[in-house]
Amino acid sequence: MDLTDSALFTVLVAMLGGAIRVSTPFLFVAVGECLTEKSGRINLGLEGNLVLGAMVAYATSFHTGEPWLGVLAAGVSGIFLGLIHGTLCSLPRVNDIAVGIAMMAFGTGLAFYFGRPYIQPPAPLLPSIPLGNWTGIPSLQRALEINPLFFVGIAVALLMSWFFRSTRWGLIVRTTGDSAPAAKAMGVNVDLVRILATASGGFLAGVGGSFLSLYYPGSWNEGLSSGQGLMAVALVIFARWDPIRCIWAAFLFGAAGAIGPAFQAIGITQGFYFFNAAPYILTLFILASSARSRSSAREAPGELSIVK
Amino acid sequence: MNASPAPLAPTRAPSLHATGMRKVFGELVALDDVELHVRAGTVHALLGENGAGKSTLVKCIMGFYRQDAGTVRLDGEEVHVRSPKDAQAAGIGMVYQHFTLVPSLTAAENLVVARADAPAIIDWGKERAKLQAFMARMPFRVPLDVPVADLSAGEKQKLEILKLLALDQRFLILDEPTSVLTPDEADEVLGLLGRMAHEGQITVLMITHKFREVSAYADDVTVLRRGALAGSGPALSLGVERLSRLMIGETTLRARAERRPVDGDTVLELAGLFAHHPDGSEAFHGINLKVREGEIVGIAGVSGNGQSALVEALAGQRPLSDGRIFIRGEPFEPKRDAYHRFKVFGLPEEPLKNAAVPRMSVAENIAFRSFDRPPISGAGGWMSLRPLRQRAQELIERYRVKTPSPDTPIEHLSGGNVQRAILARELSGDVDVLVVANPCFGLDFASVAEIRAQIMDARNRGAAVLLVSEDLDEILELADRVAVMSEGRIDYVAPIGETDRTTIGKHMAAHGP
Amino acid sequence: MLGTAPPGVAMAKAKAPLRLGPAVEVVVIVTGALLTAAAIFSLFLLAIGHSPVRFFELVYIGGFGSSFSFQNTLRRAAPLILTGLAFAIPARIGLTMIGAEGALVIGALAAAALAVPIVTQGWPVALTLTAMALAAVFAGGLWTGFAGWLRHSRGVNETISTLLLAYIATAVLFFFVEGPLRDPGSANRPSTMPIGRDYMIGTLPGTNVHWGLVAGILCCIVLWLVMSRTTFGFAVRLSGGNPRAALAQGLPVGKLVVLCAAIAGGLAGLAGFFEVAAVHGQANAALVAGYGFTGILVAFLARQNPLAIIPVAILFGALAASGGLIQRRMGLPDASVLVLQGTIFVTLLAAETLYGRFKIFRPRGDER
Amino acid sequence: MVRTRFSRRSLLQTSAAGVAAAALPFGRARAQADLVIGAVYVGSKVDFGWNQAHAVAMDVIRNVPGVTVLEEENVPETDAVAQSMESMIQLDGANVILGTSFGYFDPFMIDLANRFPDVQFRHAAPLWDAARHPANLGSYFCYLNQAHYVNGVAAGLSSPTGRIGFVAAKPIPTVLSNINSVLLGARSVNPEATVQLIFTGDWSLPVREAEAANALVDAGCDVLTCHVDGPRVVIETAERRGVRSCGHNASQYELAPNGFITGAEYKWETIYRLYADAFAAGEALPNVVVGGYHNDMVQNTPYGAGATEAARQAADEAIAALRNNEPIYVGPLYDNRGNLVIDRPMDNLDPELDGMNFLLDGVIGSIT
Repeated sequence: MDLTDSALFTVLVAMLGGAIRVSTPFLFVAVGECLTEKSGRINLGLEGNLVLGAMVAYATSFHTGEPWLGVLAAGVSGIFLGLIHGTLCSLPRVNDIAVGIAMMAFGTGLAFYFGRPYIQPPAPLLPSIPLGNWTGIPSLQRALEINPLFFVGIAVALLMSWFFRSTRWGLIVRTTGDSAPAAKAMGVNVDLVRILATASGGFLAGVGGSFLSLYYPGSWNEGLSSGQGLMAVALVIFARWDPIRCIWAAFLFGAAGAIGPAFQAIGITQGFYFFNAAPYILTLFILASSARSRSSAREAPGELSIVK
Repeated sequence: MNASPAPLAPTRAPSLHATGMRKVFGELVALDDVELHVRAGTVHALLGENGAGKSTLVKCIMGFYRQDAGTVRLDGEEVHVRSPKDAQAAGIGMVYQHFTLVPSLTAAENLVVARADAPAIIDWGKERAKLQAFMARMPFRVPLDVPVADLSAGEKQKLEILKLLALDQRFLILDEPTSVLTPDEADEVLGLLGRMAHEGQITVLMITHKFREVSAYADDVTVLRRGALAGSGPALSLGVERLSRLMIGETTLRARAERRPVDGDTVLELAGLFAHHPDGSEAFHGINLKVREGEIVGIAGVSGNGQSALVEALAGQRPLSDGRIFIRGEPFEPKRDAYHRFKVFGLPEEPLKNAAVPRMSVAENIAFRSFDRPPISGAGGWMSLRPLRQRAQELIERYRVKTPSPDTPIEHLSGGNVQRAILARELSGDVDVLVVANPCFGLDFASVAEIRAQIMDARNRGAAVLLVSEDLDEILELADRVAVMSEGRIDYVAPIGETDRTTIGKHMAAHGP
Repeated sequence: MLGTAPPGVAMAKAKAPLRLGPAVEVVVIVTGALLTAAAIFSLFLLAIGHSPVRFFELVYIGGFGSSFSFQNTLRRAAPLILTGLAFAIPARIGLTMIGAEGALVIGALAAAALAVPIVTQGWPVALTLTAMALAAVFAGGLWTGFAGWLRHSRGVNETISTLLLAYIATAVLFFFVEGPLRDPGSANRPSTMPIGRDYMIGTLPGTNVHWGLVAGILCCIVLWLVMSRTTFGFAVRLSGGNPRAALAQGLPVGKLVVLCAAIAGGLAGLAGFFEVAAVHGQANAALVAGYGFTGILVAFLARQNPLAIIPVAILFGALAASGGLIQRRMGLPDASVLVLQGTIFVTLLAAETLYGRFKIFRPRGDER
Repeated sequence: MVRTRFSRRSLLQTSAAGVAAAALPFGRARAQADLVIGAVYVGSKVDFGWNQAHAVAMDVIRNVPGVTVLEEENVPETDAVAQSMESMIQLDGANVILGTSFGYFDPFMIDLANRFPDVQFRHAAPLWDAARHPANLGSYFCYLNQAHYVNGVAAGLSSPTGRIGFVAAKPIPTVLSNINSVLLGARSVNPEATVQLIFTGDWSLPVREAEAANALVDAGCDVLTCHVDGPRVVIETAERRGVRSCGHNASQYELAPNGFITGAEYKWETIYRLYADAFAAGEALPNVVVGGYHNDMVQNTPYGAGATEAARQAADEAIAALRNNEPIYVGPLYDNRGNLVIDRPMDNLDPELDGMNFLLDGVIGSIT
């Protein structure tokens, strides 16, 4: 089959596979941050949740032999960090951006400290579902070997989109994020809503971390994240606070991240530093060419400090 | 706690009786033994100047504050309202001056989220049908699927009222409801609410400081002054004279400046101005207007018809998409040098939001015009703080700005004093062109009179004044000519002597929905 | 006076001119927060079976305990002062720029790249260093100035754009030092040509601290003066405090935004210059050391005040300086210092809420 | 207390022994009698890679009587390393300093060696040059490419297709030498063998390493090996994808029960022991200690299930040959652009090879 041999095909399959494999942690963090930001808070510290979640998940899986328990534990560790962030930022005059950066140091510090014994030993990892067998093309089969968390992530994003539109709590979160006085007038406890939103966002970011350590790349070490949590927070602005668009943003970022290795694999090797930086360059380019659109300003939650 | 905190909401118009209401903030007695008796099925006006305690009283009733003493009875039964939620449960709802609608939510979403009993999961098909049925019963309606940010101010006001009615609130508190409505809209809304009240469906408590509204719509009136009850009774029995004395007491106001006849040349000319909103829609369209030396031209209109965009364009806060501004025949661009050269000054509405930096000191705020000129600024942009402070001290005294010190952040000052500080900054020198927007919004009676007198002073000293105001009374009082702005256009300009409230009102609503 | 004031005025009565109270307040609150952080971290240490007393003794010894330790602290503080300023200055006009790291890297690369030809031509030292510094400041300024321009003209959020630019800057650096600008002699550590010992900036006489510290402190003082005593600083504070009011005053807010962004980049670029001219002598991957990101925290803890950045950076320097000693003497991993840092930052930031809460710090008559 | 010490010694005082003796429990007398080795690592001591290999070797000599081991991890190749090393000398009385990261050497260790002539400095890369560098500085290095050559031999005979995939961090000589050695090893048993190369761009980017490993398998490689800080991701990805793998740095035998062939491992222990022995004997530490198979400084991991019988035999023979100093690079050799790069047999420790900047014909990839 000629098609499968072509270089373009190889790159496209790699990008598809990359989008699926690499996007999941971005997706979880971005959707979690989307929830937090919709409530009017920004938590720049989700990198800490991601790293701590990765470590806790791996350690839990190592000790219990049950990777899904690890995923849960990662989420709980994320709630822990989220609660600290949410509670502190409810105090008057405490800046959420700064606390986020401090929490990043705190979370990664805890993860590195307690994670030392788990760098070497193997732990049971999450299974994947082979969905590409029908294609008969090995590379496609490989790309379509998908971890359930990927679908969970998409489901969470869809669910959150529905949650924002069609549930009372969703509307309350949006109200809190858009106009705290309006929320207060309704008798909503604004701080409580934000604390819960930050804790839930922290949960999702922790789960995103578990994907890194328990599936892809599937081990724990201190360099595991390389800033993915921070980048995912930025992607929420890129996705203009819409969970569905978070899916596309995460896909785009994952796919762009696969360009570097894929190009080298087909023999295009010069300038690999710039291929490797493709996700950042591409995101900046899209932002610069689209930010002044009609919708971007309005979609920002009115209470968000970073866009005021 | 013998009274139930949240009795079931009454199904018919309730009466409300607050007695012995007292509230103290630190050293300030905001409410002192105030009594308010609102009869069931009536429209009751709560009158008083700013700072008289109206909003404190209402906030106690609504559960934002706990009164230090006093009881509130609804239909004769004591209620303990600890939060707005309790108030809602008791059937008391309020329309605030600053809207409490959520801008990014649609009207339908706003109506649903406001309900305490909103279902956890919202079946939009069912909810929309219910809302449409409800709308059909209501005297006015608003589009349901548009984000509130896109609604006009009048629509927002209506939506606020609809929200309360949808919640089955039978006791409605309206805070200055007509400030954003055309006279016709005001008539429509208040008329309909009055009818519903008289049918026994609702009871309305309306906060206002406009006598016209009291006599036109209210059955009863209660007047507060300096936190105490000044008087109350049926509206018909209290004339404007009496009300005014009750409201402002025996304070003598500064006399109005003499009005010199207008005979100067054209100073400010707006020639074919166009501008757009960030979303691409048109903000105003082909504005042509001339203002002569020593003349006040008032621009009347309901909020949201392009006036604030026009003020923004003149203040350099919004780019023009077409047209030119001329001052004494020379093209003018809203840049710092041009402001200085042409002696253009401005008094925007809500000065703390538009003309001051809250965290900077009073002295610094007063120096906004002069900080980059001698004597404050020297070589290389080095600022001498001594002349800055001296000048501030001088102006603080001259304009009677009450501040603990020139170094106090301006955000700690009251609204009237912020406005006075801004007046001091903008009006203390030679003024050729003055752009004023809703200068008295939210200020107390004495400040209002003083600020209007200052504007008049500037006019009499030869300034060309463009006054944009949503308060028609203000324009009728100050302007030499009036222009009406509606849907971004000015189609009607007339000397003040040749027009009247009705004609202006008609033009305000000319393109209205 | 109070009695005659109308009610509205009485409520607004606020701070009197006396400023002694607030100064004491800062000291008390910061000290309290540091003690609280120490207490929280002590619990952590006890939980993992280590002595808190020993730990903090070592922090003292490693950070301040001797002339060497203090110099160690100062050296580590030096780059943080400049990157802290690089966050604080644009913050005054309302920008949240988290990408000083990128400007530092680009500035350093520019300085090193420029140095290669002019050093080989034998320019005088002073001239070479000046040219390098200018190149670094200019390149760094352009780099984040671009983010400011994107914000001003395209409405691109500067937080995300500076973060993206930081990653891109790293790619640019790697590309140049491993490609076109690579010194063939820099075998396993691809670098630009070393500028040579003669061209490197020395240390302060009699100490081991390079001149970058002095430059940083000077920048703090100068920028503090600029922000508080010049028309430019006044315009920036006006624009940052209320952009609408600034526009109504005819100030070129957009230009000021771009300029502040560029100044931030220039400061970070200057930090990059010192990394090249005083530390590495060349540009290579080691420039990506996280100074830019640490600077954000420095600026926040200093409440964006240029002068306060100096002691805060020194505190950071001391923690970093003592980290090694703690590893060696207590056998604690490096991560424990990270946990301590996180605890301190979080506690100090949370303590912001205490300002204005205690009557004792308020001037007489202010009984809010 | 602090003040008096500062005023007496002042910031000018930087003499090593003086401060150490004044400040600390490590007495001077003891420091002279004993060997106090300070080792500085660029990453975590438990990174399952380069740093761990050093730390494990340090643990072996830690128990030698009279030897004290000081360690510091996560020390970046910036001014921080100079500070950490000086702190070990000043505060803890270290008399031998080992710098284990390439970028520590120039300028940091050179400067320190000049400032502290009584302290011995040794650096883990073949960079020291008697003519240019201080006499108390030196180099040590294990030529791991020899073990990678053995990897290549075993891979060449274990791979059905002869296509070997290599995930590399950066195009620097040490890495290039490992890549070329794998190729030469494979070609020695299969003249058609190729090595396909992907650079990730940095030492630790686990996600991109996994992407690169997958891309190589997708491109048809059936043996993967790597040179990144932590090889675990590549080896595990290979195992999951059902292809074979060769390790790097440390033993990854257990990570790939089905596909593991063999791996290249350092034996730093040999060198550190040698230092300890020399010190105990009162001899001067040698300035340069380098080696490979012939002097027991590298080894290959025991064969795993992925190694065929033929591969094991050939690899054993290759090891025997290397112990005999038989050369790996035997000219004429051409790079993958067709240039003649080696025209004669080169000694395995020939310094010329230390500056390698080419990829041999048969490697699919580019260094820029």
